[in-house]
Amino acid sequence: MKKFTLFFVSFVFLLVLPHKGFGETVKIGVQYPLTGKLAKHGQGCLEGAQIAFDEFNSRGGKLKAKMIVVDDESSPQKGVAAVEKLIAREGVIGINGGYGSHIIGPSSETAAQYGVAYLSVGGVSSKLTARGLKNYYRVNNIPGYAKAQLGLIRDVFSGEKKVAIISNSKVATLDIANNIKKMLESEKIPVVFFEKFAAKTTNFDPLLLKVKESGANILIVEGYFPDYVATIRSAKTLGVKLDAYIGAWGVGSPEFIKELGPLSNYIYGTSLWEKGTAPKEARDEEKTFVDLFVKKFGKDPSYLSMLGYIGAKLMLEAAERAFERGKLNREGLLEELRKTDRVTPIGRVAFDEKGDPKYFTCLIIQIRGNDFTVVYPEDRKNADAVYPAVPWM
Amino acid sequence: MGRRRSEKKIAGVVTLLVLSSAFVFRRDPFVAHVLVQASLLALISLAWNILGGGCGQISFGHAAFFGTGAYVSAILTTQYHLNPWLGIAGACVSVVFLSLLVGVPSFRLKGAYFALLILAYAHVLKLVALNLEITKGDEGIFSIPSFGRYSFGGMEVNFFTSKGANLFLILLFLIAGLWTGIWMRGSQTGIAMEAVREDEVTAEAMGIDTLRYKLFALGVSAFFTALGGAFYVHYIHFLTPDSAYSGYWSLMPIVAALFGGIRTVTGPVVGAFTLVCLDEFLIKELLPRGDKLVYGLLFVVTILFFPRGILGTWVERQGHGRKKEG
Amino acid sequence: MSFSLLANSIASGLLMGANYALFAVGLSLVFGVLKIINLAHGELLLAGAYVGYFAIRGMGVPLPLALLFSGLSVGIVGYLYYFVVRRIRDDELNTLILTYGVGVILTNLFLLLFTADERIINIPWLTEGVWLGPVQVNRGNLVSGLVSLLIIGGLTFFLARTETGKMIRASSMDREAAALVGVDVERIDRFAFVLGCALAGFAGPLFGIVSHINPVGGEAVTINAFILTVLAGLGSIPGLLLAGIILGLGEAIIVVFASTMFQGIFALALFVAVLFLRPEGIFGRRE
Amino acid sequence: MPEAILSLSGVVAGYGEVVVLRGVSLSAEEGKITVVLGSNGSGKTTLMRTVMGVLPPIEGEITFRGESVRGLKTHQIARKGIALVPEGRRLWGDMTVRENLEMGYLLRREGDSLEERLEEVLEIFPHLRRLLRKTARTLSGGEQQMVAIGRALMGDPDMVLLDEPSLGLAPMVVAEVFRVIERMREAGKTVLLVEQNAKKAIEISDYVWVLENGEIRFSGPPEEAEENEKVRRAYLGL
Repeated sequence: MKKFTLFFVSFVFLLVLPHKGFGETVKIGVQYPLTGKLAKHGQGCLEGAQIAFDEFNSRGGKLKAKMIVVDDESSPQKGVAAVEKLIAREGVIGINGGYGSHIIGPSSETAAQYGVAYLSVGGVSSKLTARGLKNYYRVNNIPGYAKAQLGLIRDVFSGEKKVAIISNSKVATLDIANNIKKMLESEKIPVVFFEKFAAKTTNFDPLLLKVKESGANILIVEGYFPDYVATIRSAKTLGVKLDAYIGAWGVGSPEFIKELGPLSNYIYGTSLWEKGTAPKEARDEEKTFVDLFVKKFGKDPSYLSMLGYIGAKLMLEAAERAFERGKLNREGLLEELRKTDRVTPIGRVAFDEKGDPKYFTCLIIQIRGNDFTVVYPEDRKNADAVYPAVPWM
Repeated sequence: MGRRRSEKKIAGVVTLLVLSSAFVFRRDPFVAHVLVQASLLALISLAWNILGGGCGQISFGHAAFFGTGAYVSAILTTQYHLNPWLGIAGACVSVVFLSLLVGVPSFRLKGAYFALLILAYAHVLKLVALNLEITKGDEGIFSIPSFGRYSFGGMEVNFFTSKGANLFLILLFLIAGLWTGIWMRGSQTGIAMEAVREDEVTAEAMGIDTLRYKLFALGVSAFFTALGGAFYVHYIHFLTPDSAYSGYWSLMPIVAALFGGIRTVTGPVVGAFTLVCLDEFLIKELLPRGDKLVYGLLFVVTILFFPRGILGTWVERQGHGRKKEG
Repeated sequence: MSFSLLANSIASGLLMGANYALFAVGLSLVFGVLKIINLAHGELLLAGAYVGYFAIRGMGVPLPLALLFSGLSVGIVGYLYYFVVRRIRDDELNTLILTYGVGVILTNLFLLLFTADERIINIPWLTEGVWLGPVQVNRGNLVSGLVSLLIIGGLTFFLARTETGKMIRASSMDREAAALVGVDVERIDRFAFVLGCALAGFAGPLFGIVSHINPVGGEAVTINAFILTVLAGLGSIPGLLLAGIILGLGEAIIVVFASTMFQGIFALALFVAVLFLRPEGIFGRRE
Repeated sequence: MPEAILSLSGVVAGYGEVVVLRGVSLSAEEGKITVVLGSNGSGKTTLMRTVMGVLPPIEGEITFRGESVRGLKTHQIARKGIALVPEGRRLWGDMTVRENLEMGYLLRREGDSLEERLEEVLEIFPHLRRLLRKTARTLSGGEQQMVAIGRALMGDPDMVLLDEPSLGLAPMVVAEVFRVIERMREAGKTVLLVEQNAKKAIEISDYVWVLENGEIRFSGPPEEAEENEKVRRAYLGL
């Protein structure tokens, strides 16, 4: 009998425990691929999100936030499981995350059935926002990347321009490639070579030889880290004469310089953010983030971490506003998230009616020694582009 | 014959167990979704085992049938606006047809070579899906319709929002597969298949048309795998070549079948439910980051110590126990 | 299309082919002798690559030493791994699951230990181009290709001429007959298995030089190694080199005349065609 | 009765749950040809495999030169000086004849060099001299059988077990095989021969055992065997 009493008392105690204290705690779900193919991206974003939660909880407000992390294993069905778990089990009122449009698709749809806000940073397919979901938001999309690349070629480069574009056949990169091709052609800049290559291509020599034959002096590679590594190596081996090498995402991560060393010098890439590129209004916020990040992880944050941070932070700010209005629930959070409009370290963020970011543009960075310099757009740049220059010439 | 009867008993118990768990958890969407995942894996594992355990033909590429089933139904419903039920039927018919088409030449190969040939098909089909217009390439197909909404009397069943409704549907498929498997094993066909599995040359010498039985097993196996694939798209609503032809659909069914025991019809079902539930409810809870590591360890240990699978080992022990008593 | 485009493509295709063979040799040896498809082969190669990465980039160890070090450490892992595999080696399917499980464990161990970051072993002088007559090739690929020739040549010699090599061949063709002439077949199995693992580890740093390292990259290596093993014919080590070259060359030429999009189809079509027409492999002997 | 070099007592062996040998006791004397007769499925091959440790006995004892070999691995038993010429030859098809023979030399314990052993075997099978560089799989059945026996002799074993060496061979070749077996005896080797070709086997034998359904049904000197009603009917077709 004693045992039973003891058991009963501890059971009741456990039930009561979470409700102690005065402030209120909001539960926010964070879903990223922490294992599987997209683990690298998921882990990067998650680190940023952790900083956002740490910062939020240490600011001394009445509202505390609890981050509940679920790994979707880079799989769509596990993504649905993650969302179900977060909402039905953990009772979160907003979900942050997802990487990869094919995982975000089903995940955000599941969240929509509960009316739970889903804010993603790694889903760029145009079809995601074409679904008419009321709960789906994202901070970045495809046209922003192509616009920045166009701006670099049109406004920064001088002299004769003949552009070759090669692109990974993955939908996101191919989407940018098609966008930039159209934009260049409408600006009367000739695209002399355009070809997509299969993901996991190992030997880029023949493709680079074709680029060489095309006579292009500017090469755009829309791809991922392994694609850049292999194409830069091939270009160097074959002595492809270029005035500029422009990559898309992935160039702007610290590991790019760390791994490639001098071979990364003068490479251009798109980036959402680099250390020190935040618009004036968000400089302080950027500094706080970087300091906290370095303190916690002992390394510089990448753009992925910044994305994860912004995503989580916008969600938490919306939660705080909802809390102040006394409407800290799913609808309240969704309403407040919709009203988001502020300048963040990656630029001004506000959403249109479909959930797309209204003001999103990319930066163009150029690697110089061991640093990223921002060379475009004009108002956020911190150095002039070195042109013509490629690492192997 | 005793083994067959006990197999029926086990299958009955398993049927009751999964059905009752579905009733208990139908209103908890997370558990329901996990059970859907388990049932889906169980269905494909069971289908794989009809060919693998029943007929001795190991396939490493059941994703070929899963993914194609998924694509056929997705295309029929999004581009030709067919009803999902017709989409599923179309998927099953075309995949069975496909399986027989590739089966005739492939069965000339034996053992690991046959297994890998099927794997190669899965890869080829994935590349085809990546490069075709109709499959929308790498972008994949979005907004695939669910099974819809129905009212029976006062009861409303909405497949779009209710995980429970989908759970009952996939369980229906699973139970159909399970009892087809049981029926096959007990029939003349099953005995002929077993002969093919044990010794093909002898079976041929006995006048068994081995190719016919292998094709039959392949057809049935492909049918239920396609059924699973088609169900998947109307449940998840999105399809990309990566998810359709993912190695998960080739590999996990084998793991689940081995885990449960390939010499039994019910083994794969038990294996799939155990693996998925362990992963989602226990390992992930305890180790949110290192869960896959534990998972790997788990099936290494299982294979080492229960090489006949959980259910297989259990059935064997039962048999021994009885022998000793008698 | 110019002469230099074609000639250069052929040269790089040849080198790539030799590299493919190097990355497959461990799997082929183990498959040939023990009839075990080691699905953790790619992960073992990656383990070697990580060892090489930290040795070269972290401690400044020279490349040849790093290769030996990687080979040795993965060999030790292979030795332990063998005692697990041995328990169930008679059941083909169970060994597949077991080796796959070991692969899963290694992948996730890499993820935990080394994070998901992409890495390359960047040795500056190996990134230069080198003129070979009229064509220009990458020095890293060239070095790796030469090592591949060396390894495959050495292994072929070892199997053909030495007593242990002959025991390995005898045991792989007919275990029982080998035991009957006094070959300790279990020792031979262990030796071949550990050697296969060590070769994977040895190739790892070179993989890190010509390709890139990430925790989940092992599966692709295994699949490629497997395709090559089948093309070459079960356990045929010299055949591996030729199969690799056919694949590398074919892929390069396809890019010249069409696009990389058809590379995957080419490899698989070759694989399927060989399975149908010559299931014993291009260079295997018909039983 | 002189000391038996090999003796089995109450050996039970089989595959999994199928018992093939049901308590076999037999022995072979040093320097003699001992023949085991038996029809298909009587357990002859199983007997050989059990002696060589390929198949561990479930029960019973096997001794060689008075030492128990039970529980030893096949290669350990072989290294004690027993060579088996297995049923179906089991040559290494991708190896040359020379390599096949060289592998047999692994069993040598002391004495002659490889070349000396090879010379001796080629002297017994002069026909093989021309074939040394050929791949084993390209040989005819008879040639393969010679290589198989030659391989067994390369290690200079004390005892040779032959499992149906005449199976599927032309009469001319069969005669040669039996001549070689007699030569082995002349060289002082002990031979245990398992045969279906009973007539020939009995002719050259020193002692005969009959194995049926995994049990010894008859044992005795060859003259007795020839007169035994059952042996005559079952194996000599008389």
